[in-house]
Amino acid sequence: MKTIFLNEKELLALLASWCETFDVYAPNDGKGEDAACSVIGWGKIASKEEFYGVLPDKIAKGVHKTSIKPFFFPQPETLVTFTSDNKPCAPLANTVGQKRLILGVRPCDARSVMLNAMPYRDDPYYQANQNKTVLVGVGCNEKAITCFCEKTGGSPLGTDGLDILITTLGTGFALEALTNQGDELLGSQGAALDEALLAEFTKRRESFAADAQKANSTPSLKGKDLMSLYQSKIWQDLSQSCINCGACTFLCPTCYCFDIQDEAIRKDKGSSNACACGTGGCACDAPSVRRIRYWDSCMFPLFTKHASGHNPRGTKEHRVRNRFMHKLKYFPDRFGALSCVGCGRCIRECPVNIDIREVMTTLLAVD
Amino acid sequence: MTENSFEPKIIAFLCNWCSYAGADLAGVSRFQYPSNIRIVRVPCSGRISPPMLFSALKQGADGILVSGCHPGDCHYISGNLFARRRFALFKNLLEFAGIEPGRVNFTWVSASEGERFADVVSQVTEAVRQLGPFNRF
Amino acid sequence: MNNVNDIITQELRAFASSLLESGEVSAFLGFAHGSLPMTTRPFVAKTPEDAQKLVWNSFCVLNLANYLPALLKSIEPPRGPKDPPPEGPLPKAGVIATGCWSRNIVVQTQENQVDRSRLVIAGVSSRGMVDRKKVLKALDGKEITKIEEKDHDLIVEADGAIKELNRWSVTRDNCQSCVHSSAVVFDHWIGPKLDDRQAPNRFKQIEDIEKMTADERWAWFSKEIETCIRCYACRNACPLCYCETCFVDDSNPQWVGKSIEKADAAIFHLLRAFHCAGRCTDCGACESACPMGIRMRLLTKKLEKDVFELFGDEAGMDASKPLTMTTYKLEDPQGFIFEPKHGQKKE
Amino acid sequence: MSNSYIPYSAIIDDITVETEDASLKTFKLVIENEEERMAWRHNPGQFAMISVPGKGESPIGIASSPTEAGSVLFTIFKIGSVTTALHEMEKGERVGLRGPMGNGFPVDTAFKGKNIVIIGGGYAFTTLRATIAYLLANRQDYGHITVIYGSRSPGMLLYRSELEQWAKRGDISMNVTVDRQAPGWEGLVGFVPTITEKVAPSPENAVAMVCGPPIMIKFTMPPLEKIGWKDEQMYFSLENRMKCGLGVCGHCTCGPLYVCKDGPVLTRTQLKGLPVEF
Repeated sequence: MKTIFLNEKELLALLASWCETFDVYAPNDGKGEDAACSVIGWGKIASKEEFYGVLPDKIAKGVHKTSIKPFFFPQPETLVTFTSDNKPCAPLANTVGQKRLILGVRPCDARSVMLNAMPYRDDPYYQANQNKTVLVGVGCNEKAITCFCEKTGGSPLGTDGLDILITTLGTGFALEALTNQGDELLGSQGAALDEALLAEFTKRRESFAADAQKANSTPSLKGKDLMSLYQSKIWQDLSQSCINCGACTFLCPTCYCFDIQDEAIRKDKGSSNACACGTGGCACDAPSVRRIRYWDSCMFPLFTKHASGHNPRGTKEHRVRNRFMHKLKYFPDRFGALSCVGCGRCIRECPVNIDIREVMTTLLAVD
Repeated sequence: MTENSFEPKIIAFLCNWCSYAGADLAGVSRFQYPSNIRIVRVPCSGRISPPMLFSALKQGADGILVSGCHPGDCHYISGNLFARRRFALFKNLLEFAGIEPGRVNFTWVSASEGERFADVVSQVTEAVRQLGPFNRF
Repeated sequence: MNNVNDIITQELRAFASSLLESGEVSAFLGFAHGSLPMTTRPFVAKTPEDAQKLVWNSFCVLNLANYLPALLKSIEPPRGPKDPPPEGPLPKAGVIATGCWSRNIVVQTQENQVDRSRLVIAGVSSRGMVDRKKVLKALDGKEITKIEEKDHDLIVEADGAIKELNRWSVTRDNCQSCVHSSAVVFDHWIGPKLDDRQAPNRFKQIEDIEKMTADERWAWFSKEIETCIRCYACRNACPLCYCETCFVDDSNPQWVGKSIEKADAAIFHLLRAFHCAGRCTDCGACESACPMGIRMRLLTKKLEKDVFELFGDEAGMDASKPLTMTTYKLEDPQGFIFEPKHGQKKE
Repeated sequence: MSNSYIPYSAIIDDITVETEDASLKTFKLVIENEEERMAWRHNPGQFAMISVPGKGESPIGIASSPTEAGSVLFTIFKIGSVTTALHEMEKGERVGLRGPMGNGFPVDTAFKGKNIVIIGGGYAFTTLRATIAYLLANRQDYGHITVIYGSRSPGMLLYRSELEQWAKRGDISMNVTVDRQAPGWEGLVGFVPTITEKVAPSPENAVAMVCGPPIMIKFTMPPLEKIGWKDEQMYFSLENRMKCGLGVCGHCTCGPLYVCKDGPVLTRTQLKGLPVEF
């Protein structure tokens, strides 16, 4: 894999050239109007001014308001459609559609895509969405007060999940290819790093890696008997102020739970009249029902409620505990990494300021 | 589809005791009215809650008509009076959010007002026809 | 010199701690500091020491009444679902309340959600709470690392630069249009008591929208809700929302879809607002809780305006009066009733 | 990559009303596509997602044994929107079928050569019926088989004709009980825990499958423990709310386990390390 050096002008030209083969997305304020992909807070860009905004030295500090999760896990996503005589349409997932490239991705967000891919390993929809997406990250020069990626196993210059990472270097930018696809995209652009830049680049990488390793609480959390805290009073204290909304889970890049529901398709209302396959050529050009999946949150009482009325996680305390234990204990038990990338969105937006960093500190303090 | 050939679908929620009987009388008396309405019979206009009206709109209705007994005539004494407060606020809220004023209509039709029923339906249908298909959601 | 917030904080701590000390209440509900600038946490003090963590500042944006039904239940002696309630009076809880929160307590009393006799209300005059989003906007979205509050100014530190803001200019919309800033029911008063504010344009925001055409209003409304992620923070922050099963969770029939598509988001917001008709006190908790900055409060404010203008009611001002939607008058206005032009289509 | 979200089309081949109040019906489903039908394999104790398009999906335990090939049986309690819709359907109508899912009972491994005790209450008996049918079809592979099955009243017993047939066989000990004495009932009377205590199957070289309402399970444990049953000999089948059935959606989690994928059959030893969230 190569690392190249570009000045600002060259970088802008390279970004613009990607628009020819990809739909290029970057952080924005609203909801994308793009029919194929409407992601709150991310939109298609094409103009030079917009590219300027995603350069590593121009992009706002910290993470963007919303994560890139909906690119991989759309809200909602059609899984299957049915004809009026209950026949399912059986094409493969939405493999069709233009390849897309997302710019301005922070390393923590990119890492979340990789982490979510673990439970979604056999999910054709997630995989298809991932296969058609190229992630171009920007390294963080500065941390926001809510950032704590190192604590969770990431780093401000982390490369997990990215195809290309752009960082400021000297008077220009270093572009690091991290996958074959990234390597291809960089093509024969720019020059390799000269000796002085390479030394600076390598030194910075090493020092960041060392810092990240030191700060990482994953090993210490995994070393603790967290189940001994299951009955602890901390959950009661935390849940006392929690209002049990889903702001944390829905803004969280690593929360991946969903619900499935059937909806009638209204023939006369245009947009949702297509079959899940999107080819238009399948047996069910006239689906009458679509089965969608949409985000769900373990914070909601309904999440675990049985049809009988019994609810295994019937109280707020249960649910608050489950959210943190899932991120810091259950997920690591199963997949080896914390289900948290330290982006800090939940801390920033929680209406009652529940701070996962404090929860981690409390858990780490247990003997 | 031109404006004139558009035939709106209108869901009419009629109370069992007055308006439904009024509709019946309109039929028996052979007052003609457009066939655009689909009637849902409810025990009382007080039974109608906003979620029902949204369901109708979401599932493809172009207009809505809710009709109950005239104030003072409610079979359950005061159901329509509670409903009147609810509808006053609800209609305003819908319009505030940008739903056209003519989409959702409320009226009173008694069991003896077959003619009024036919008038209401004709005029509501015409108003909704003018508005065109409901495509807000 | 101490500023108003410090005075209130001191008095509040002293009062809460005396109540807890004497055993008159077994919990006192207030706010504690948050971990970030401009945040607070609803906090339940159970001991006099806990009470020292209580604070009062311009960032107490959630409505404490929201916690009361569950809090009162939680301090009752534990008992099984079929056991009779214990004999003698149940334990009490203390709470600090501004005008709107206290009005919500009144509404909760009217709806049998809380027992007034089990509450000790520390009344306070709200000087208006600050809208975090307005402060961020005033600083061009820069990250705020520190904020210091004076009586009339905020000293904000963002990305190294320091900026002074007029406090009132960044208070929430609902606070700026508030006319009942002091608690309407209370057992004890904390801090200086302010006269009711004569907000000159109580419903101006609403009137501005009403002036638009239907299409413009729909465009405004669609834009407003387009970023809704359906997290229900607005619903859950609301002291009026206590239903066992919310309409959004009903599955048979399902009233509202669960996705973020326009129809679903629109129906959700309109119905949520409508459920607050005649009960909402415009406390602004919904808007403050929203992580996406949606101004859903405008819908409830519209209802508040109509309730006031059509029926002359203001929620939570008088516990002895029935709630607007639970009563009627024979002479209620009915200008909205469709009156057909007579005999147009007679055969 | 195969797409596990797409159900098979299945036709309702037969419907049997099981209980006197008609709240439980057994549906015989036949997968339409012959290739898919032939490829269907399941273990006793597994479940599947049955869907009524437009209403949704529900996880239902498979009531038929793998030895009864060609169709799949589901005994379904009418309780939510999907099951209500199913109860209103008729023979010949089409439903969706996704599965089989979960692990099922280890009938071909851990259970081989063992004495088997089957304890069931209410309508949790469905997957146990699958198990009994399987065990009887491979009778020579197992030791003594004891069945304890209780329901509220005789009219609420599932699979009555089969219960009678099994009782006539000499190679299985049937203990069918009802909560209260009812006219015409000549069998056992009493709750499942009481009968368990009376019948008291020995733990020696044995395994027990316990399925039923939580309260029944709670009171069935002490009599078994008293006579020396160990945690690892006891198998439970959990029922959490499920949506995907594939170990992704998160609804059925119980600590780090996904009940749909790692369960629903778990031993008591496994359960002891888990939070009590089922």
